[in-house]
Parts: sequence; C-alpha cells; structure tokens
Amino acid sequence: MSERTTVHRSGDEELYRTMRLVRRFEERAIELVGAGEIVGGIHPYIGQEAIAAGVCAALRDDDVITSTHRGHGHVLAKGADPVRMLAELTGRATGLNQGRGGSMHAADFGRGIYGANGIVGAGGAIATGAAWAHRNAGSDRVTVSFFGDGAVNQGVLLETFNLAALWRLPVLFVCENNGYATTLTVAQAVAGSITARAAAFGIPAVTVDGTDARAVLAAATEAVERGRAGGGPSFLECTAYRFDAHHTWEHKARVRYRADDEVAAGRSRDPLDVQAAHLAEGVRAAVDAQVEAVLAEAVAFALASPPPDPAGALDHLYATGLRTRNGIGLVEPAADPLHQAAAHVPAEVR
Amino acid sequence: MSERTTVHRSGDEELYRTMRLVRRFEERAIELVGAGEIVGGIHPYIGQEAIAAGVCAALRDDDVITSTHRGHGHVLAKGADPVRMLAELTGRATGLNQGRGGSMHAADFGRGIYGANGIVGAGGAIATGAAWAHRNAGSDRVTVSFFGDGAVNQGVLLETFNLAALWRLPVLFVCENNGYATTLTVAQAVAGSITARAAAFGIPAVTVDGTDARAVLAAATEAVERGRAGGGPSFLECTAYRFDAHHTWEHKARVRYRADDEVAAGRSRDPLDVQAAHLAEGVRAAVDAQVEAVLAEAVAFALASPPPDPAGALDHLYATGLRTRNGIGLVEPAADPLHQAAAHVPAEVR
Amino acid sequence: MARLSYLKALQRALADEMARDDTVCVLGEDIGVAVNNVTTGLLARYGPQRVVDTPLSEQAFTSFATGAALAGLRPVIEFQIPSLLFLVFEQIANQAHKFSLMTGGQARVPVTYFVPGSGSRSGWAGQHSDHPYGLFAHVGVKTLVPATPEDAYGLFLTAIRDDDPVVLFAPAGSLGVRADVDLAALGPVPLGVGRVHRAGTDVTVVAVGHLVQAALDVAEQLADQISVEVFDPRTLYPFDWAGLAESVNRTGRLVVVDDSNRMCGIAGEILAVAAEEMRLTVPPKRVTRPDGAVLPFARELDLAVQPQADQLLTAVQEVFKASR
Amino acid sequence: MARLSYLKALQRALADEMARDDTVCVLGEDIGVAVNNVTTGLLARYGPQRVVDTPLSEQAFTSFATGAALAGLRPVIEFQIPSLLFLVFEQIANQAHKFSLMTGGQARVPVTYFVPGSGSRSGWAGQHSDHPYGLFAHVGVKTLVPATPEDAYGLFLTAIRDDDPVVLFAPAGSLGVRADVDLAALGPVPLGVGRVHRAGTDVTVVAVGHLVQAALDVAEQLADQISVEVFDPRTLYPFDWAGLAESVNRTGRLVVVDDSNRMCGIAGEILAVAAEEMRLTVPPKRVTRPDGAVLPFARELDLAVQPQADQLLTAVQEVFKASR
Ligand SMILES: Cc1ncc(C[n+]2csc(CCOP(=O)(O)OP(=O)(O)O)c2C)c(N)n1
Ligand SMILES: Cc1ncc(C[n+]2csc(CCOP(=O)(O)OP(=O)(O)O)c2C)c(N)n1
Ligand SMILES: [Mg+2]
Ligand SMILES: [Mg+2]
Repeated sequence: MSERTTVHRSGDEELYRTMRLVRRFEERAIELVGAGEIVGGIHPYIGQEAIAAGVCAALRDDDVITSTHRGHGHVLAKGADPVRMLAELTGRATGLNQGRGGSMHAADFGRGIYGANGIVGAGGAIATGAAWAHRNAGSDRVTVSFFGDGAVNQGVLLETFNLAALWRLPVLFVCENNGYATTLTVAQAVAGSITARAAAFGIPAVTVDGTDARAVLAAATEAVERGRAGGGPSFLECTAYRFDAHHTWEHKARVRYRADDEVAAGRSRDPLDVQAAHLAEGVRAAVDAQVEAVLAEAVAFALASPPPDPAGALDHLYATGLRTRNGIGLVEPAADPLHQAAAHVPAEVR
Repeated sequence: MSERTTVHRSGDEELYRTMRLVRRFEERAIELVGAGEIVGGIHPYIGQEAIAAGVCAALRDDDVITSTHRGHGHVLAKGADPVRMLAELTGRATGLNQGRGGSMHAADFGRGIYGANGIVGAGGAIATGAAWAHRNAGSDRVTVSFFGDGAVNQGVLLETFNLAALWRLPVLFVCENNGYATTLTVAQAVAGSITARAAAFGIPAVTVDGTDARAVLAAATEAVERGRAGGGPSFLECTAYRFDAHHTWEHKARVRYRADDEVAAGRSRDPLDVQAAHLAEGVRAAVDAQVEAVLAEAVAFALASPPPDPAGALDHLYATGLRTRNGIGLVEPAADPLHQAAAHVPAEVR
Repeated sequence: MARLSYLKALQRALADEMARDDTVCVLGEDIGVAVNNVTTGLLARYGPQRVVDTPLSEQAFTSFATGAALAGLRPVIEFQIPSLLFLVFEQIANQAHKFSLMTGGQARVPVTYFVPGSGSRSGWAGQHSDHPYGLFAHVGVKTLVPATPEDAYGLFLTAIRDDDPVVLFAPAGSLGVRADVDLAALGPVPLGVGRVHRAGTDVTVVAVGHLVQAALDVAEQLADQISVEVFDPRTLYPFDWAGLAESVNRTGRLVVVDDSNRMCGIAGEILAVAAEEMRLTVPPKRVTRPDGAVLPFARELDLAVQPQADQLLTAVQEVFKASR
Repeated sequence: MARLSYLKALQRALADEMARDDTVCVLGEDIGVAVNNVTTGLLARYGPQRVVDTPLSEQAFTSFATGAALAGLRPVIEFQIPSLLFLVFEQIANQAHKFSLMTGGQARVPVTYFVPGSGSRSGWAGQHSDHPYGLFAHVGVKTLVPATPEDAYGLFLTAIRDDDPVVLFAPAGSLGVRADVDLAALGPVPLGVGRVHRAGTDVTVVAVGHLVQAALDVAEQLADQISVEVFDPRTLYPFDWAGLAESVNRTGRLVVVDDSNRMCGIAGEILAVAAEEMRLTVPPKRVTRPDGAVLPFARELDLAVQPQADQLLTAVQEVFKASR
C-alpha cells in the first residue's frame, strides 16, 4: 500500500467511528422522518455500515465514488460533512446540494462524491466513465461504484462491466448484497451467482463478509491497489443484512416479506459490535460520545437553517445559467447570482 | 427426438435446400438492390446459412423464432414463402407484411416468425416472453432467438438471460458469431467469452461450427429437446464468417476494416460446400435447379406485384383500427377494410 | 352507492379483469406483497404464473410482456416510478407500438403499462417526480390519465381490453380521491371521450389528472364572477377534439392546466388545436410545469415548480377579462 | 468562398473542436472507420483515447460519457440511428439532464449527443426513421436541428462548448445540402437565435431542419402571389420566441412545417405560443407527420407519411386566403 493511500480512516478506531457516525446519523434521520422534518423518507443504511466504512477507508480523498438510493453511508464514509448532509436531508439551503437533491441525490463533488442516485444500477456507468477520464488524464485515481444486489439485474450495469473490463479501467464495483431488493430475495431475482456475473467479463470477483469492516477494508484495498496500478476493474460482493425497512414508508405501512426470526437472526450480528471488539477499553464510549456531539450539532444546524427561497426553484436547471419559461410562460431572472459560477471543475483533468 | 419434432427440413438434402435457397435469395436480392428495386438495401446472410438451416430444422412449425436485421435466412428457414418474402423486400402490397416492414421487419406470424428486428438485441426478451406464454398455456412449444455477436453487449439481452434462467423457460438463444459487429471485431467488443455470459446465469452454453449444418442441427436439437422437456433455456454460439458486406451500402462506400486475405480465408470454407459433400451424386444440381425456379418465380411475382396504395399509409397503425390525425390534421377513413380483422390471434393460448 | 377511492378502484379493476379473462396477467416489482396497494391479494388468488414478481430488469420484462402479448396474453405491467418509463422507452415506443403497422397488421400487442403514483410525491425529488405522459402521446401510444375513481376503474378496464399498447398514469395526487359510486354501474370508459365535470359558459378549463380537482375548486371559488366549464380529457391520446371544440366554441375562452413540462406538452397541443380549429375569442393560456422542469427536493421548491391553483385562478381571470 | 456540404461541415466542426480543446473526445459505433463520414481521420490523428469505438452498449456508454463529463471531459457521442435515443432516454433525460439542478449546481454534464441522418432515410423503415427532437425539447435537453452547412458547423461547435447536455439532429435530408461559405467566418452559432432565410410580409413559415429547403422552394413558387417569410429556429430548445414574434406580429399569419409526429410536437408548441402571445390575424396551420406515425417501408407509403411540399404550399395559400 503506497503512503498516499494510507488515509486516516483506515485504523480500527476510525473504521468504528465512521460506522458509528453512519449508524447514529441514520437513527437521527429516522427520528426526523417521523417528526416530519425529513420529507419523503429515507432508505436506512443500518446493518451495512462496515461496507461503506471499509471500502472508503481504502480510498484517497481524490478518489471518486457513485452511490445509490441507500446512500447516506457512502456519502458520510467518503468524507462529506454530516452537518451539511443532514441539512440536505431536511431540505435546507445550507445542505450539500442547497436542498435541491435530498436523500437520494446527496453529492459532494469536492470530495469525489458524484452523488447518490435514485435509479438502481445507474451509477456504475457514470463511475466507469469518470475512471476512464482520470486514467486518460494520467491520474492514478480510482473510482468505486456502490450498488445493491438488485442492480446486478440491470442491463446498463452489465453492459458497464464489459466496458470496464475491455478497457481495463480503475473501477471497483461494490455490490452490497443485503438479501433483498425491496421485498424480492436474491434467490428469487438472481440466476447463477452475483460474482459469476462480473467474472464472466473477466473481472476478478470475490465475496467478503460485509459485517466485518476489517475484512472489507482488506479486500477493497487489494482491489483499489490493483486498479491504481493499471490492473483494471474489480468486483466485491459484500454480504450483510438490512436491519431496518427498505424505506421508512414501511414503518407505517407494514408489508410482510421477512419472517420475524429471520430479522432477529440478521440483526444479531451487528457490524458495530464486530468492529468495536477490536478497540481498546474505553475507546468505544469515547467515540460514541464524539459522534453524539457531531450529530447534535448537525440536527441543531439543520433545523435552524433556512429553507431555500422558492424564487430560486429553477436555479441550476442549466449549468450555463440559461433561464427558460416558468409554468406561466415567463422567463424569470436567476434568484441565485452565483448560478453561473458554481459548477465544480476538476482541476486535474481540465 | 419425438416424432412430431422430426420435421421434413432436417435431412441432409433439405438442409442443403434451405441453405441454397437462402444463398440464392440473398444473391438475387443484392442484384435487386443494385437495380434499385429493393430500396434501403439489405444485410446479406451469405456465409451464415448453415446456422439458420440447422437451427430451424430442429424446430416444429408451431415453434417460434425472433430474428434480426440480418434476418432473411431465419425467416426463410423457418418456412416463410420466398415469393412473398421477396415481394416484401421490394415493397409490394403482396409482401409478407404488405410492404410495411421490408427487410428489417419481415414477419410471418402464421409460421411462428415473430419478425426480424431493426434494433440489435431486441428480440431476445420478446422471444422469452412468448416462451413463457406458451409454457403457461401448457404447450410444449419452444422459442428461438437469433442474434449476432454484437448483441451480447446489449443490456436488455443480458437481463433476459436472467429471466429465462430464473423461470426455466423453453427458449434457445442462438448467437451467430460472424466475427464482427459492423466494423468492430469480437475481440474489441467482448470482454471474457460469449458463452461465459450465458453460463454466468446458469444457462448451458456451447460453441459449434456454424458452417456445418449437421453440427448446428445436432446441437440445436439437443437444446430444443431440453427446452421442450422443461429443462429450461440453452445458449448456442455458432461461429461463421460473413462473406459479404455488413449492409449493401458497403458495396458503394467501401470502408476498410477486414484485410483481403482474411476475407479470402473466411470465404474459403463455404457452408454450402460443407453440406453438399453429404449429398449423393446429382442431388446438388437438382436442388439448385429447383431453387433457381423458385427464385425466378419470386422475382417475377415481386416485380409484377402492385405497390401499396399510399392512401393506406397509416393502415394497421393501431391493431384496433383506431384512426388519428394525419399530417394536416384530418382523420382519414381506413383504406384497408380488413384493418380490424387482420391481427393474428394464436389459437392455442386464447 | 358505495364510497370508492381511486386506489381501490384501480385494485378492483385489475382484480375484475383477471377474474373475467384468464389471459390477463400482471408483472412488476414487489407486486406479490403489493407495495403499491393495487395488486393486493392477486398472488394468493392467481399464483405466480399470472402474478409475476420481477427482478429489477425493466427493459427485459417490458419486451417480455410484448412477446407474451404476441403469443396471446394481455399483460399488465406496474412500474414503481414514472421515470422508469424513460428506461423502457425503446421497448414501448420502438417495439410494442410499432409491431402492428410494421407487420402489416399480423401482430397486436395488448400490453398495459401503469404507474400508480405519477408526478410529484413530496420529497421524492428529481428522479421520482416526472409526469411523462406527453412523451407517449407524441410517439402515439395510447395515453390515459384518469382523474376520478370511476374513471380510474373504467379506463384501467379499457386499457387492459384494448388490443394496442396503452400507458395509464395514476397521478400521486389522485390516489386518495374518493367518490360515491354505484359499483354495479362501473364499466369500461371509451378512449377519446372527455368528460365535462362542471358546465359553464364563460371559460373552458381543461385539466389533466389530479388537477381536475384543483380546477373544480377554482371554478367554485370564481362561481359568482365567472362561469367556468371544467373539461377532463381523460385520455390524452386519442384526444376528444370534438368534445373540446363543443365547449370552446361556446365559451370562446380557454385555459389549460397540466402538471407536465411546458415545452411540447399536452397543454401546448391543446392550445394549438384550439388556435387552428376552434372559435377562440381571446388568446388562450396554459398553466404548466416550467420548461425542462426537474423537481427540486425541498418542499418549497417542489411546490414552486408544480402548477398551482392560484396560478390557474389568475389565468382564468385574465382570459375572462381579455378583450375580444 | 468555398463550397461546403452539410456533412463536411459536421466533420470539420468536430475536427476543429478536437484540435482546439483536448478535453473533447468522441465515442460511438464504427467511428474509427467513420461509417457516417463525420469522424473521418480522427482515430488516426487522436488515437483510441479520444476516439473510442464502442461495443453495442448504448446505455452504458451514454452514462459513461456523463461520468467522463463530470470528471472534466467534453464527450461527443455519435448515434447511428435516431431511435437509439429512445434506448438511452433514461441516461440523457433522467441522469445527464438532472445532475446540475439536483446537485445544487455542483456538477455539469457537457455531453453532445448527435445523430447524423435523422428522420427518414428511404427504405430503412419503421425503427430507423424517427425524428424524436420533440421528446428532448419536452424534457428540457437543449435540442439543435441545423438546416444549412454553416449552421451545422456553428451549432455543432456550440453544442460541444456548451456546459449542459445537448442533442444535435442532422436530418438525413440535409446531409447533402451544399452552400458557398467563407470558411474563415465560420464560428459558433448562439442557442435560441433563429434565422430568417427569406424575408416576407404575408405569411411566416417556420420550417425545421431539412424542411427549410422545402419551405424556400415553396416560397419561391408562390413568390408572385404571396410574400412568404421563412423562419428557421435552428435550436428548438431553447427557442427564439422573440425572433418568431417579430416575424409573426408583422405577418399575422403562421404555418409550421415539421417532420415529426403531430401530437405534442414542436409545431404544436409553436402554434400554442403564437396563439398565446403573438398577433395572429387568422388561424395558424401546421404540416407534420401524422399522430403516432410509424414510417412504413414501401417508398410510396414512407413518403405519404412525411410532410410534403405541396401540403405546405396548400397550407400557405389557405392561411393567406383566410379572412381576418
Ligand atoms: C431501475 C429501478 N427500478 C426500480 C426502482 C425502485 N426501487 C428503488 S430501490 C429498489 C430495490 C433495490 O434493491 P437493491 O439494489 O438490492 O438495493 P437495496 O435497496 O437492497 O439497498 C427498487 C426496486 C428504481 N429506483 N430503479
Ligand atoms: C441497439 C442497436 N445499436 C446499433 C445498431 C446499428 N447496427 C445495426 S447492425 C449493427 C451491428 C450488429 O452486429 P452483430 O450483432 O454482430 O450482427 P451482424 O451484423 O454481425 O449480423 C449495428 C451496430 C442497432 N441497429 N441497434
Ligand atoms: Mg438489496
Ligand atoms: Mg456479428
């Protein structure tokens, strides 16, 4: 592992810190959904924290990720500010996306987070194109695309495996197999195996225990190093169990698709406990307290932040600042004077 | 092989007859393109005749196929009337599709030919859905989907492999690997191998010499019998060389992508010669003469047939006979009084 | 008379058609447990041969339905998100829609594509809030947007029985609408026949989907000043041009309210035909989403991008006041 | 002055931009050997890093271009068939188009999608003959349809330099158009600025793409009876409403000719805006493809479904004769 890649998040304590941050972020977010402060609900990441933490600990700050509808874990683990992230979820002008994206589109381009995505399987090709741009620019940056088990049935993702393999691109495909795509089990949805799909394109594909952050980190590190060294794409299937609902609407409208004892068994192996076992006496409690403070600040900041001004509803519709007609046929001036200058331009490539 | 499946086209002579019919049909069609009688050109099937002949010889009349942009071979081998087929290519009212489809959409539902298709990879899911309908209706019909090597990079086809495998449907995927997708070689386009893509979904996948009709027939028969018996989908990669242009436009605008000696080598193994070697003395000449007569009739019939009446340009736009506005905003009555009754209703399912 | 919700009407229509015709089958994601409350109970009743929980392979299962339809079935596909119709646009517009003409009438593709919850569901943001009915009308796929429980029932029936591909949008804003209906009188609603929900003499308001309720509210609010006729096309394609002409030729004044993008949307088409063929006495108006709209997440912004009742009210007043 | 064909203008524009800006790259099928004669010579000059022959994976390479654009490149994608844009509608309309707004302006997606040979190429039949520009205008993706060699050059440049996704249609009927141009004066053409090809005072004809030539022919034929102004919007979205208003407010009479489906097409939008905002003195008309058109194969049928010059001529005469 080169020195530059040994980032601060890869120690046992930091892995645990990331996981705890994600866990408590989700728990607070679920409360805010219940309180009506987060509109539209969320897809909680609880139970899968070791995957985001382990994979992102193998990355440099300038590496890139694409995420999913269940994206909070990835976004936080890649280093987005939890305070601005929560402001985004609560639809505030101070949010990562100025309140324009919400849970399913949270992004932080400055940290290589090319966004959560509302369409299953859509991030893979985007990640692979970014990896290609970086490679062609002579950079050794690596891109990671996270997706669920449901995504391996999406044509565009399978097409993407071919492009990545054909052109030996520095991309790591991380499939989070949490057993379900909403209510459909992997057995009902996937003929053959998940790793076989990537392997068919000649992509090295392994399965790791996605509840063990150390194991995930080790596997991801190997894959990321291979990509950085020009060895092409890799595929990692990380198994875990989704502790909570597919989406918070399930909290109200209970749909029956998982037996109670299955859920209990799934929850019995908590990835946070697995990781905490590696910590010295007292560390867990100290980290937990730090995380609590961060989240208290995040909630306070989010709730105190102003909502966006409706006059700017169409700001950023076009990166060039083009204004077209509104719903009654008028062309309004941009409410946000910065609308032309805000786009992120990656320095390395241009 | 059950008695019903031993169709008349599966003997050596009949295999040769089918191949010869396809070959000469294509050669006559190319002449008609040059003469301006076939507008828009064709994708010649020359060099691949053993594949259509061998696969279709394994099928019953009530089995179903979907075809491609390079579809004449499949359509003829499955039993469409060459006379009405040529009338279709020349855009006549007497054509299989009443002149509405042309080369890329020729269909004959009465013979289970669900149509050539202008979009690469599009037939696979259609074939698989038909196989599902038949299976659920208690029929033992099998469906074959033909496609080229280029199609294994289409997401929808890869998705379809999963559905077919998951639901164990009686469908045979036939990939005609003729070395090129237009100008792109298989090596440039396909990471891993073609058969590995199907195998990844648990579909039995084999490669056969697609210039040897007997070999194709044997492999197809095994796969078709498996499907008929409830054994699920199969995948057959048939290798061959495209003797002629990707499309007849190449005859005018030469694009360089195949070396002359490669083309010469490819053409040196002619599937018609391979199959003719199995025929008794004199048989080849006799069959050739019969085919010549059929095609002479086809050309004469096509050229003598009337073009469709422009007043009926929108006939069949809707199966229900719905008429909507034409290009100047008027609703014209149907020119074809049969427009409501023409749809093919498969008796077995309804 | 029974109280029927729009959502229950959809549920009932599908159940009734499956009982009546055993070639009707339904495919979609999570329809076994009926996450959208339309396919409730069907898996238990009809089994996995007719009620198919699909993997997340929208393109494949959409053309799979085409193949099944060509082989004689009448598949219904439930899509969880309106923008999934973008993903299968090739399969609907370029395959299913074209089979009949391209085969010279040999084939028909009776598939119903339906989206329970189209348009904005607050907080679902940019990729889950589209209302792409205009796209289907443009390519010529039959496009239905029922606004009431009776029409939800009747148009769903009609869609399933139709021999062509049909897209049915059930706007999120309509799912909760309730009405007192005579269950025995429910039946198919013909394509291309609009419905006048409220008669009026001064201004014709054409409203699509959930905006029919908004239009009725506005009409009521203005009742003492302006007599508003509320016309619901019910099926956008084919469209009831004759029915609309009857109304507009009487009122001479037209406002359209439509929750889809302005540019090349259904509202524009309606204004165009009115300008071409009807006796407008003053310039017509439309209230729509903006050009190229992407719905922002925050509630304030999301609402600001959807057509609002007060905009409609203003437009009606302006059209009424405009001099001939 | 040099004689420049439309096709050569496209070729030159792409070559010039690749030379000027090394973040410009091009992806597509068979572009290495340049089957469409636009990417001619580029592979040899710039190598496979910037000129990428892609497998038949349109969805993946379209979003791949989005990713590359997010990382700082300016990809251009050549599509062999107009209906391939149906196949990638999700990737353009739901991904590339929405990134800027959904990320609150963090991201931009400067990708150009271009189709050399849109509309009917005789004999290519139902799935190869579409003109789906209206779909992109509806969802709000910048949509360009140049009609002349200069505009093909200038708008291709503009598309590539634009920071948003842009779709450029080069109609099959335009590729052979030639003009005498001053090569040194060629340059970018702004979005949303139409062009009056022929000035006139009686009737404004708006023509899109290759139909500009047809409109000019009709104008010439009618020259001794009717003074026809031919307005070419050049960019359908954004549209030059002000430019059109200037013309229509002068003539008071409007005919639109457009080779796309009637329902919810660009011609309808133009009529709608004219009815709302311009001083029409008589009802406007449009000549288009039929509703829901699928182009039949046989030449006679194919032609019967496309808008014809004689239909335009009749429409202009009718609008001219109509009483105020
Ligand atoms: C292409 C697509 N199809 C359907 C949906 C609706 N949907 C959202 S999440 C989801 C399940 C995804 O399952 P998986 O990929 O396993 O991820 P998980 O939710 O388990 O994290 C579905 C069906 C969607 N967003 N995109
Ligand atoms: C989805 C799609 N992409 C591109 C095209 C344009 N096109 C037509 S045939 C062809 C090559 C197909 O190659 P292959 O599948 O190997 O079949 P072959 O032509 O060799 O028979 C291409 C690129 C198309 N028709 N459909
Ligand atoms: Mg999952
Ligand atoms: Mg090939």
